[in-house]
Amino acid sequence: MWRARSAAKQVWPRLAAVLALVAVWQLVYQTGFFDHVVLPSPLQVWGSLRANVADGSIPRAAEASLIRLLIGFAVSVAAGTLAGLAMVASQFIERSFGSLIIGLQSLPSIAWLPLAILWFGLNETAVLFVVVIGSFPSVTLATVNSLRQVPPLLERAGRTLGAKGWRLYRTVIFPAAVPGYVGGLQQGWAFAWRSLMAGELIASGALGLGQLMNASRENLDTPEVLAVMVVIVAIGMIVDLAVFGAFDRRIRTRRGLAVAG
Amino acid sequence: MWRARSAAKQVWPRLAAVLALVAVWQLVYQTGFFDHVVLPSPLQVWGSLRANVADGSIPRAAEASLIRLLIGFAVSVAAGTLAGLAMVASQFIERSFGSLIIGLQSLPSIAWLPLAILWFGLNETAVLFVVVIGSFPSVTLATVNSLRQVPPLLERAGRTLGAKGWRLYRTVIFPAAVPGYVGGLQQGWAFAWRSLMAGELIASGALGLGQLMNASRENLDTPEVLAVMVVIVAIGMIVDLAVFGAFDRRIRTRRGLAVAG
Amino acid sequence: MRPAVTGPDLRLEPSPQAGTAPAKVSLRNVARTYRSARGGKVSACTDVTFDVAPGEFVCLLGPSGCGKSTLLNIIAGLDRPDRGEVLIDGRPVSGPGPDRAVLFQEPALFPWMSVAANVDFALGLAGVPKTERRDRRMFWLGKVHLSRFADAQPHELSGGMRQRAALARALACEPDVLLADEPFAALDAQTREILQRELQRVWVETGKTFVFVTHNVREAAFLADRVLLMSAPPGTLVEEQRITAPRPREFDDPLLAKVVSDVHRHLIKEVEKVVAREIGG
Amino acid sequence: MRPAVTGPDLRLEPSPQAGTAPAKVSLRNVARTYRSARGGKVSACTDVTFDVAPGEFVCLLGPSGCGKSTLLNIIAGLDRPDRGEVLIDGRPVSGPGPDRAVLFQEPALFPWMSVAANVDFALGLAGVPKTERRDRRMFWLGKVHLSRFADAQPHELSGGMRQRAALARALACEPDVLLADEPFAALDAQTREILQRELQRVWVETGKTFVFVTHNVREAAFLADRVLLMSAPPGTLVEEQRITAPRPREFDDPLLAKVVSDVHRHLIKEVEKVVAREIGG
Amino acid sequence: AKSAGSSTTLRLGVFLNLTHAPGLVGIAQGILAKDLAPTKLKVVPFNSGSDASNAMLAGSIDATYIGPGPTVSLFIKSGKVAVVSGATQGGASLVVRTGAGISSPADLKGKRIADPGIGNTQDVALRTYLHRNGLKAKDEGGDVTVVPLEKNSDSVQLMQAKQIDGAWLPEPYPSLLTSMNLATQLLDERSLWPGGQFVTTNLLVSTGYLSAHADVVKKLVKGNVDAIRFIQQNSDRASQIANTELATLGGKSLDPAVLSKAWAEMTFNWDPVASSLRANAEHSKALGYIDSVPSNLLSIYRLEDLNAVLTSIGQPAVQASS
Ligand SMILES: Nc1ncnc2c1ncn2[C@@H]1O[C@H](COP(=O)(O)OP(=O)(O)OP(=O)(O)O)[C@@H](O)[C@H]1O
Ligand SMILES: Nc1ncnc2c1ncn2[C@@H]1O[C@H](COP(=O)(O)OP(=O)(O)OP(=O)(O)O)[C@@H](O)[C@H]1O
Ligand SMILES: [Mg+2]
Ligand SMILES: [Mg+2]
Repeated sequence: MWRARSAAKQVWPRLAAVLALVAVWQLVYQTGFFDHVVLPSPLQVWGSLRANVADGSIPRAAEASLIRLLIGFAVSVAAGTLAGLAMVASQFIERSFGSLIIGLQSLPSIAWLPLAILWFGLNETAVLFVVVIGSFPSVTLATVNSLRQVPPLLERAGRTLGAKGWRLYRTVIFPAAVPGYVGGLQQGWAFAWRSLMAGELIASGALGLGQLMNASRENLDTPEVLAVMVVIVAIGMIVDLAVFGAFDRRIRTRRGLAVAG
Repeated sequence: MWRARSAAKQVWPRLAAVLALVAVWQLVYQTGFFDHVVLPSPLQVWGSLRANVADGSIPRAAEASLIRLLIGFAVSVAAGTLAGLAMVASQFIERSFGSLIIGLQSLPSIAWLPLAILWFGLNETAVLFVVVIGSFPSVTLATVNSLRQVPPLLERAGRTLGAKGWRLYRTVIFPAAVPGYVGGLQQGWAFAWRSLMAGELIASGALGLGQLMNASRENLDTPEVLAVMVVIVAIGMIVDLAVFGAFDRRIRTRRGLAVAG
Repeated sequence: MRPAVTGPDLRLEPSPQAGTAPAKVSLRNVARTYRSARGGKVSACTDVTFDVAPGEFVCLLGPSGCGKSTLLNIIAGLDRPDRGEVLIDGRPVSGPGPDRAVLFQEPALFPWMSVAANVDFALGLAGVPKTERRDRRMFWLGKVHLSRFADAQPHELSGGMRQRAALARALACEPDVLLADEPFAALDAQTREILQRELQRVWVETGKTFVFVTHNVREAAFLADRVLLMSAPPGTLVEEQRITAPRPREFDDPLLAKVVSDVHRHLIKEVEKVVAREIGG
Repeated sequence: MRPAVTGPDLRLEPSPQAGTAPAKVSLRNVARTYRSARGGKVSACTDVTFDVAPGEFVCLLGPSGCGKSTLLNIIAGLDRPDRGEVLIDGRPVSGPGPDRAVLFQEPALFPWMSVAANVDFALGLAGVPKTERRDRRMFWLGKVHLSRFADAQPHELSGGMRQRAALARALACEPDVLLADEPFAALDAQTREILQRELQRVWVETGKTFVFVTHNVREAAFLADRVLLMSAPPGTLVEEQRITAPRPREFDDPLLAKVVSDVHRHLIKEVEKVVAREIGG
Repeated sequence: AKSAGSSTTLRLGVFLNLTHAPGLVGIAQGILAKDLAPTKLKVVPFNSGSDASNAMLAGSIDATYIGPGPTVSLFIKSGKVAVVSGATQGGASLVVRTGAGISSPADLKGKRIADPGIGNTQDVALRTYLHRNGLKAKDEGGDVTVVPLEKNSDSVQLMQAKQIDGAWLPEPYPSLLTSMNLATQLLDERSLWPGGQFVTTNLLVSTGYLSAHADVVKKLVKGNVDAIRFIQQNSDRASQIANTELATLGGKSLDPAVLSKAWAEMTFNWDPVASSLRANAEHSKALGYIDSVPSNLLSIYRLEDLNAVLTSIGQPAVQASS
């Protein structure tokens, strides 16, 4: 009962925001100020969404993209977290490769496409490479930042209790950093999404939302472009609500930190 | 004296990392495993870099991109910070629009290109729009996360001293959040860069590094593509070292937090 | 303004001033229950009723965990009672305000400001004009022996020095009501004594209202007009002790010795309840 | 293991045991200077030399800011002296270790673990087998009257409860050396007395070495074999007082009263120096 | 925002690619500016057909050089565009990797052939060609793998890495591939079309602009014809000029060898070869890329101005029908 009510409390403001957005969109559409080919009505987009869901193209694309995303993101989290730990553990690594990794972060995904093709060819691995290279620097940075926020007192307490090296990180510093880390992962997740959309263009044969959006765009099928955008935003919101948000709320409640969302 | 020595300490590990990377690259090049058209030698890239710097094309493009980046990022920081504050201040905003903003974050920049063209035409404003829409959600998220990390005790102390509303945020909560916030801005900066690279493709007349890279790529001038990548990474590293890094170190030293980098 | 001193007195009813002059701080059947992360409930304090007259110095004593900090937070307006109400000057508390300064159990200095800036910031919020701030700040930092550390950052101070800095910040604002949660706990006996005397002097000179949580019975006896003793958790008032010794007081005042031993006896009883519960459960 | 009790004794030299049995903890001309954020330098303590024999209970007293926490951190291996050296069992300290438990001035509980998990975690690091941990934990949480809060998260505890939880965590590990920084400061007089007795009992039964910072002279007299008194900052040792009263001791032991007043007198002198400096500068 | 444009400035889109040479040369030589005077010319370079289409619909350009694919899309989606002239013909071919053992259409079986993307003009051509030779793409149930490219230039790396065996691409990529000795030409697309004619680049205007500023469009058409005539008369020089203009507008110049090769693959002519547009649309429909060929497709052509200009210089008129 309590769970259901709290879930409703979480969901309805989100619905309200979406409805407000749709209402504004409909109004703008009705002014006729923008050509209806480039700014279709919410209803047209809804129609395109339904059609694309019905014929299975959006579900198939979404599934393919999500699988890539999950694999790529998992690799990024593993690699980024390790890199972040290494950077915090050693000032030399931080200053040398750490800085390089941060420099890499500014490179757009398209810059990696040629290299990905070169190294892996036109296949899934190349797409995953683009996702990983696009999101692991962000995870690294998030890891470093969250580890640095750890109150020195907790680290000292852990060390005097006899934790050191890897164990100190695993049992004390890392858990202490978790609230900031989860927030940082959200950024990494966004980077992964965006890189995926670029990566899926490598082999546009690769079924996926990025490819679908690109094809619709070339085809000037704006309702379909927007339908794909809606799907991406919806997935983003659901993941935020059900994964990051839920996790974040749990951690914060347990530790007596400010809770919201 | 002390400053100079400390600057050297900051710089040389970075140089070491760069040199190590170049060495590996040269080795891979010499194996001849990849065709030299697709993987040129560091020397070729250096040559291309020098040529493009000498004829002014890289400096001009870098200048144009940096100006866009600074303007776009400034707008993003302002908008994102305000949005973040609003989300922390009101649970309703957090749950409604906040969640929407986070959903928007997963959208790739190319999804915004048609809308940008529609609203602003093929011009600078459209490019800036893409930069802002691509990076402000990240700033928002960073703001929210850093504000939530503020120890409740400091907020309570501020309130009992008589700070409330906007003043409480400005004088207490926000300064307390600054270390986490600066880390988050780094992510926003990376998002801004990447969006800019996509945005500059809107109007290929728009001089800039993104456009230069695209043109070089189309023309299969791999050394030039890599030269542009080198410039982007270098700018990223310099900004990290001189702006975020320096600021971060200053804050941390003042507050007695872990210092590194 | 000073409450009439009447002699040792033991009562659980609101003190008589409440009827004549309106009470400065007034708690009516205040109760607060926390919901714990595991889902259970913890009653921190229950049915607490007392008045503090304007200019009165009240010390709150009780075993650890009996809800003293909780009550202070409620008076400060940082927390709301589940039941009952808190009135300041007869008006319900709606939130914190600069009329009630709070000294927290941990020194809550702002780490991004120097000690001096911490004090200046508070003075600014209290509406003290810029030109006056420097003098006020120097005066109070001197009182807590931190003049030489005015420019230091909080993390560069020792535990006791931080507490003293927080004390200077609170006193410099000259609030109507000072709510203090064991402000001297981290201090050595001698520094503590010096600051206790200082606090007594401030109180006598300014006629402010003090609600002071302490664990030190001698401290309470030295400072207070009235000592309120709380029961084992969930805390409620079990004892009220009026102290009539004239001021300025001295620590070896024989009148105080009697109060100290009385309060001690009661406190033992309460702590024994906690122990009994531990052994029983 | 217990050092020979010889009678009141005042010396600044290392205690004689240092020559016979090797000292457990040994500080030689230790000095520590902090570089402040503004660029200046603050000397926290200077030229501190003392030995702690195995199984000895040493209390460290001194005015606020004289470097007590700094010294404790150095012995713990969390900080390095600028000059001088620290030996444990004759070997230089290279870092912190589970042989030396530390009770910090603020209770350093891990906020993501329940009270019980905090203790269990420490027991695990100390190598206590899983099967034993529950009993050990329940035993020690009982001693500090927190059995009913074993499953609570640290933020759900009051200030004093947190300190007690940290104490239980440290004692449960039965370290060779316990370094404690005012562990009882946040406790009410009665709970404090109970825990002091408990600590005395633990010490007598286990023969561990204790270095104990406190501001409470009576507490020091009650617990210590030896009281070390530090000067006004920058701190250095100025007084050493051996306490020979037999154990278990009682608070009203007349032998202790003499020690208390002696130490008090010295402490006043040191604090007065601080005050004089404030007024002078 | 929507606008009918102004008669003082014409905003003209051009793609930074050699196939848009009439535009590039017209701009570089000042021919367009001269013919348009007193109306000013504002050049808007773009990177992809869909960007130009969006800009057209959003009213931020009035006219543009553009390929047949986006031309048809724009017409089907909005109907508010008109082709007022052709510009370029030819310039697409199928090249196969040296050493891939492809010497006839039948050899394409089981091979991997790249094209610029699903539904693109060359994609339609490739698939239609496969059908004609009794083959099918894998996604249609056959056994030729069609590899859509993210960027046409990626074909070079892919061919180098032997990831593709052939590519059906517009210039300059076929020339680039052959001049690098990576590939040889298997088929010049011109050979598939009657008279070797198929359209590669059209000059498109928005109907809104056309009805509001018919006079300006007329001058634009004349400028286009003049530019094409300049190219026809000074082929070599024109190729250099177009190549230089690519760089001026923010693109990249081509290697001279590639330039001359690619240039020879194209024909510059004002005839928009309406028949090829129609055939292309029919092929798209056959492949299921569009639902139907609009019956009024040929109404996209508004060639009155072009024919008037042609008449005035004594050239034969062109027709939209047939
Ligand atoms: N991180 C630091 N940076 C600069 N100065 C410091 C730092 N930590 C401590 N100090 C200075 O060192 C001196 C001793 O500090 P320490 O914490 O050891 O004192 P203490 O004896 O424990 O005092 P207290 O009884 O108040 O806890 C103080 O003057 C303090 O200002
Ligand atoms: N946030 C919280 N969530 C759950 N329980 C809490 C919370 N804060 C306090 N409590 C509980 O309320 C009771 C009273 O706490 P409070 O801090 O008021 O005690 P106190 O009298 O100040 O004790 P101390 O002298 O140890 O500081 C304790 O039992 C504590 O466990
Ligand atoms: Mg408390
Ligand atoms: Mg200390």
